[in-house]
Amino acid sequence: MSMFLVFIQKAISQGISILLGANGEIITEKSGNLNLGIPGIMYIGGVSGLVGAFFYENAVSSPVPLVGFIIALICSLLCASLAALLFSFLTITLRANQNVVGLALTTFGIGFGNFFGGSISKMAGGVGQVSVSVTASAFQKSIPGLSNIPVVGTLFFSYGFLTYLSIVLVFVTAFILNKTRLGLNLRAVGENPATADAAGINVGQYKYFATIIGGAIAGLGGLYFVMEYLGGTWINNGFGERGWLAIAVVIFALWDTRKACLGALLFGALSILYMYLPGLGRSTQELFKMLQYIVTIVILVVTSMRKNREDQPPESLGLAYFREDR
Amino acid sequence: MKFSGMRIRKRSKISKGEAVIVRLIAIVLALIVSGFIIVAITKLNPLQVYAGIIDGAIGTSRRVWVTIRDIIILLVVSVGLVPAFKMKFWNIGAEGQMLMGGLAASALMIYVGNSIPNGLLLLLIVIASCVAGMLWGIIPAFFKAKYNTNETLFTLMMNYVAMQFTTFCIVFWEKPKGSNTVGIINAASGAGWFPPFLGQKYGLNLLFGILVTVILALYLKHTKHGYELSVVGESPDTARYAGINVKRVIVRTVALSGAICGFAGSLIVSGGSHTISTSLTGGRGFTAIIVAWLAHFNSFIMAAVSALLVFMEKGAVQIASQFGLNHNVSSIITGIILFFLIGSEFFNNYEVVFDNSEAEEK
Amino acid sequence: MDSNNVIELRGITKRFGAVTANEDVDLTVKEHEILSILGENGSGKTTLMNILSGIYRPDEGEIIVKGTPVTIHSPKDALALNIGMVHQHYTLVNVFTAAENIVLGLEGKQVLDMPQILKTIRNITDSYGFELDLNQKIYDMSVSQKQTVEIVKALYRGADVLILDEPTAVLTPQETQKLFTVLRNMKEAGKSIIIITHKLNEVLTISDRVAVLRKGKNAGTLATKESTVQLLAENMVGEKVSLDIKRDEPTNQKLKLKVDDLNYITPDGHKMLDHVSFEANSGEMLGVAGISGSGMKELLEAIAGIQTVESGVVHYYKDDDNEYTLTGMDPSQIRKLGVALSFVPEDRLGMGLVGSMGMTDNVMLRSYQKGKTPFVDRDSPKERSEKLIELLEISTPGTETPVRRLSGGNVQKVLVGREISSRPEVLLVAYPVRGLDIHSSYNIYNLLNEQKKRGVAVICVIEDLDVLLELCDRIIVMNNGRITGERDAKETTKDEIGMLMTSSGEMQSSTGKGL
Amino acid sequence: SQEADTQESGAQEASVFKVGVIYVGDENEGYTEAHMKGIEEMKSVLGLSDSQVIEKANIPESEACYDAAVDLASQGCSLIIANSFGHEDYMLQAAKEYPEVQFCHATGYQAGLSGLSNMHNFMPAVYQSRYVAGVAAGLKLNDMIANGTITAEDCKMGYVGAYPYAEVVSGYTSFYLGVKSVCPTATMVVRYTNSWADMTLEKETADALIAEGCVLISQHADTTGAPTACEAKNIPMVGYNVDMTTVAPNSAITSAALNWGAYYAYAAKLVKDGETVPVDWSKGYTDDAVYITPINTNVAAAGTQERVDEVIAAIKSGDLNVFNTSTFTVNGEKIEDLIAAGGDFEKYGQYVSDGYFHEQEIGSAPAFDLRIDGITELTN
Ligand SMILES: Nc1ncnc2c1ncn2[C@@H]1O[C@H](COP(=O)(O)OP(=O)(O)OP(=O)(O)O)[C@@H](O)[C@H]1O
Ligand SMILES: Nc1ncnc2c1ncn2[C@@H]1O[C@H](COP(=O)(O)OP(=O)(O)OP(=O)(O)O)[C@@H](O)[C@H]1O
Ligand SMILES: [Mg+2]
Ligand SMILES: [Mg+2]
Repeated sequence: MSMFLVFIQKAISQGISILLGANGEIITEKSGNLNLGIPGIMYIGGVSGLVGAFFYENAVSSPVPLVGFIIALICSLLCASLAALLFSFLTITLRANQNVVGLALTTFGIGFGNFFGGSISKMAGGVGQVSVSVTASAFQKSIPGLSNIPVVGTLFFSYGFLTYLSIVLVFVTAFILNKTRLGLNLRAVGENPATADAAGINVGQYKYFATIIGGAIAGLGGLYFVMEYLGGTWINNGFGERGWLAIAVVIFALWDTRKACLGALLFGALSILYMYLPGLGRSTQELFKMLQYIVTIVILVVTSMRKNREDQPPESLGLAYFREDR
Repeated sequence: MKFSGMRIRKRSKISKGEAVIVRLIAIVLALIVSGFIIVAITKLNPLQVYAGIIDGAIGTSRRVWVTIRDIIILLVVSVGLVPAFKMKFWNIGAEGQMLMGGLAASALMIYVGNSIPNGLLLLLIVIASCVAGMLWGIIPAFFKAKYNTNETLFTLMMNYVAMQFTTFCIVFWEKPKGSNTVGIINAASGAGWFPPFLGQKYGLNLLFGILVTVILALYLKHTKHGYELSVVGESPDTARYAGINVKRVIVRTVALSGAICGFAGSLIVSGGSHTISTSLTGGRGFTAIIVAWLAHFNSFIMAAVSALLVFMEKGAVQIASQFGLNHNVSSIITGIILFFLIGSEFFNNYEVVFDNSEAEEK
Repeated sequence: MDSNNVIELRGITKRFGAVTANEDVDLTVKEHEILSILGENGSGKTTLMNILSGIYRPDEGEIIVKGTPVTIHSPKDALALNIGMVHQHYTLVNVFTAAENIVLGLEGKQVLDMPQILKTIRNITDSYGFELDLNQKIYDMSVSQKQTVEIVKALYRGADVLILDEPTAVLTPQETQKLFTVLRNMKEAGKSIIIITHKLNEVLTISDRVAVLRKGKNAGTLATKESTVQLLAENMVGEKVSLDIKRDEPTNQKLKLKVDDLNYITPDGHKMLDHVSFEANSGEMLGVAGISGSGMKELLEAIAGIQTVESGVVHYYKDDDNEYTLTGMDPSQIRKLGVALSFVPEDRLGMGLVGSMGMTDNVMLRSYQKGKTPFVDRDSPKERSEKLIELLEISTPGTETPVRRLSGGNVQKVLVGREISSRPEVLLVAYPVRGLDIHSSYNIYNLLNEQKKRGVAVICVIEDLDVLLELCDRIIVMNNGRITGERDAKETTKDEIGMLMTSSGEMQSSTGKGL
Repeated sequence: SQEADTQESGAQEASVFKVGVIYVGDENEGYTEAHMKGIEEMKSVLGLSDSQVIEKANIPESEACYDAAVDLASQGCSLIIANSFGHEDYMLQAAKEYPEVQFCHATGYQAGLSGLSNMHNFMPAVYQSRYVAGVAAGLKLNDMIANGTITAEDCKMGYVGAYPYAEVVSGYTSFYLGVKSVCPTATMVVRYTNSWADMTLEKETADALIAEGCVLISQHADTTGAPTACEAKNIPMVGYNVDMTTVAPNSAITSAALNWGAYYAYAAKLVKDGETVPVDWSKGYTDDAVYITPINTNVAAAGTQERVDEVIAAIKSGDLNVFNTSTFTVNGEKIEDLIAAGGDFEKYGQYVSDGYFHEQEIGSAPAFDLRIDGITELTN
């Protein structure tokens, strides 16, 4: 039982980065922007929070967790937003191909993360030493009292702030997208920008707005990984494929943040399942690690076979909009 | 308010010369910006840094050939992506297709390497790596053709499946057991290695690279297949109307795309590393996507962009070593150059006009 | 200045690169009026209206709304000035409901109060007599329902000036009548309406004044009362035009095509072809009438080998009297049989042509497989394109210019030209003049008639019943996937055909089958 | 600068002694970082200037290593070092091509077999410091038993290993023997990550081990993943390569570490003076080639430092052999008996004499890959 509890807990902590990334990408894609730079942005979001906290903790003699927390949060949001702004500028204003910009941004973002993560390591005196433990402790702080309840506490209340924020964001995003004018307009921009434009919606502004907000949220996924998951250290390429999995979850979830929640949990669970299954050899383990990818593929095929009209991506996803184009 | 009179409009035409100039300006700007960044980080003289880059990429004849070898691989993968992209099939599975190709080459080298003549072995390697890459392309293509399954994600996932499959195989091939390293395959006999060509170790790589590029350009421009796949890419309905078997064309084209990427895998294994590991691709499958799109699928521009990117990468590795920089500087510089190149496309398609007549009101 | 001028355009000029779409155009719109705008394809009608609705910005000129000079930067600005436009290509979000589309982009309480919104919309639909299910998704709607949504959308935004760009191009006659009723109601309510159309009789029926554009310039404004079809056409083109369709008697008729009991049900269960049988003869123009969505499209596509059917057979009789069965074959297999069957589909750029390719590549679309080598031959298609340009007076910068860039009329000429140039024995044509100006339309009619004279069996679907009666020799009528009647075009009337188009009864044959 | 000049010429200038280094990773990864420190030590011992050492980081185990090696050789390096196991084949390739250049490869085993006089292997006898770290861990376990936190029976440790081959097996066995020397009831389970440096995997693996009931964790993989997991769960742990106390101030006891500088300074001096470099080199405490990081008194049991010092002294003096055959059994039998019985175990005959397994003495690479009783591999 306790083994199973740990498994679920670990699956959740594997899933949160993916969920935040997926949430950000859903918001972005709803505006018609396919941001393949999300994996890079997540690196940027993670490393910048780390750098911010690092300089803070090194500058003062007795750092306050809450202050480090706020600084990390702001740095992460800011830098991820800037990266998304770059994407927006190139794709919206300069109308560059979104796939190309996205892939370039991912290359850049991973390099950026590793570069600054590495440099900070060096400044901190070597590997494993970039420990912003004070700030990280604020990120890892679970709900006092509640987390001590057996089973329920472990399962639901043993996580840090960003975990809960990611869940809140899921529902806030769903509400805004489906129940408000803002959401309606945004979805219209992604479906048919010419229509939105004709309806008096400032298409460019919405695209910028959604892409930047989306980037910022995805950046938090990186921050989660660095702070809550790793406890305030950096390792090159440590974030791995999570950014791509986040994009996979978007399609898996059919652009619905609530389904993304399940998707992220599933991906998180599948990524570590093999460790919790007894008796797997080294080679079979490698096959087991394929599971999350195979499952994605199967789900992809099954949804495409169903061909539901409502399950489609935003109609103008990936296309630049220029009013005078026809 | 000052900008209320500024707007963007589509350019009617741009000459080839102007387009080249726009791109050159972009590259120069990119170099200046990355120069600033490097100087900010290292306080070094930027000219010295650029000299280091040039030295690293083409400083000795050996470096030139290593650079060429890597350009060819990037070029072949980019070329391989073109048929799929022209058909609007978003193949981001080149990584996996290359890996499968490399895996097939390695398997042949390991299992039959020393029991058949090298010429035959090389032929088998080329065929098998193409087939392996092809298979990796056909799977998503089949579902795309049959159910219109999203190929972007499918091919991406296939990359990871290929990666796990490679790790799986390595468990059986590693030397010594448990070390996860296969080491140089057939180090003694050199079976399955590309022999020197015209006295050059990588001569054959160059020849294959040029051949693939030229043949593919001809295929796309002048064959019925090439025509069919562009019709399918533009409008599947029109293709059906013309009597083109859309499904067949999708599968066939992606098979070709995968085969070339698979072939690139054998270029790496037989023509370079003579080993297999999951880091074989080095992200080239993704970089190639950028190369292909930036070049608008034009072979010459693809070669030029590949050359630029590999050149910068080799150069950056050199300056990292020379000046004790963090080696990730190379990704940052590459990123900056790409951003400028991508951004410069805008000025090839649009122009900014200022109409001051309207500046007064509103 | 006239005090009841709602809108005045003065000296509007708009250029796209080298093209001048509007040049020094003046236009006034009054309260309580319906103004038609008329002009050949590419004469700048849409562009002018796009300027008024904020899609484009003029390069020169002045816009005066209710006496005040204004600058319209965006559709939002236009709406603020109570100008609304229904574009030719609808601007609706397919996955939204009607109501969602209608409130799109408006200010108001951030959280949508749907019940309240629905109530407000119903007020509008009720007062002008629209029929609309507000909770229906756009993708489930017919063209006319979508148009209704567009109009309600403009009204909901408080449009006093409503611009409609070719609103009737895709409507059935009945739907057009309904639309006109609503427009008249609106005019009564004090609104101004600008309507762009190529159908001159509609201009005469609905409008108060007609403004004519010619090659981007004003060619004068007429009061409708004082104009005739002939006068309008001449004004538009700038020279005398003949508006007669020459119909020759069919000669040397032979059975070419026999359609036998075709059945087809769509994946979502609609019977699109329901026991369809008929025959077509060489040297004869067979018209197919029907409300859009009655199965004509599917019928032609089934014959052409694009649509697979559940059951039924299509027989084809070659000149040598050999019989072939076309069912179950795709277009290239049909071609390989040596069957000369050409098809001009409804959706020109979506199915008939590749918009991004030039004429050469489009001309070879149906013939590129010729030859044994794996290589394509582009030389002869290029020659053929050049010939077509000359023969059909296609206006294009060159054979390599993407056909998407051409005007609708020229696009259609490319398509029809290609199909005719393969010297067909059977020619299937769907909505050949949709969206074309009158000049281009007559060009197309003449092309079809020439084919008939050549001995081709022409089968054409045309929505304009006047044209259908004038052009065809024999007419079959479809409704709900069935053939509801077959008439001799010279003997039947518009009313009779119209009745058959909506009748549900069994085939009411008056003349008997075939010849 | 002059350095750029000489590099551009690409020619070898005999007067300038140059060392080239090929790293598999960079300073962000503990293993390579330890090597970088060793190179710094070499520089300061020999008084080499920055321009005399050319370092290439992040060189994968592929032809890139060969490219790097020949590039270094053509830049005039007379000693070329590579630090990753998988680099070996490529070093051999380059060594054949440049017989006048000395190639030294860490952790490899092929120098002796290759017959090349300019190819060398080296590896500090890290099993010694692992044993010592094991003693510290064992004392911690005893402490926990005494406190009642755990019982002597469920004294199960977890070990996060990279790959199941001799280097790792030798490492965890020596650690375990160290633990057992003070806490005889201890058992250990090993899980492999199949990766040298994957922080997430190491963390998840440690977590899985903790979930299985392991009360102390150690590692032979290169990141701080395991200590991070242990810190969160408050589980004592023994690290590898670097001091883990910044990451796990309340969990890390100590880390077993290697001092590569000992070899680098030694080998560079030999090459510089034109003397022969030994084919294999493996030294431990005697040459200060291995050590444990400072004992973290927050976590370690009282008296650990003293005990550890005694053990180190015993190792140095040769009184204590880590792989003393009387301290372990394989399948319930003594290794000497198994060897005598022949079969699969016969090959170990060359290593076993005088009552202990002569680890890293015949070749410099670890050779001990026996799976001894008391340790369970959860993956193989
Ligand atoms: N977006 C555009 N880009 C470039 N040129 C354009 C654009 N829109 C229109 N034009 C040019 O402006 C001219 C007028 O086009 P417009 O669409 O206004 O004609 P129209 O009168 O509406 O024609 P039709 O009757 O076919 O609808 C065209 O000849 C074309 O060359
Ligand atoms: N994107 C474009 N760029 C340049 N010119 C264009 C573009 N789109 C259209 N045109 C020009 O616009 C003119 C009119 O085109 P338009 O599409 O309005 O014709 P149309 O008759 O309205 O077509 P349809 O019948 O399909 O509505 C053409 O002469 C063409 O040159
Ligand atoms: Mg128009
Ligand atoms: Mg039109």
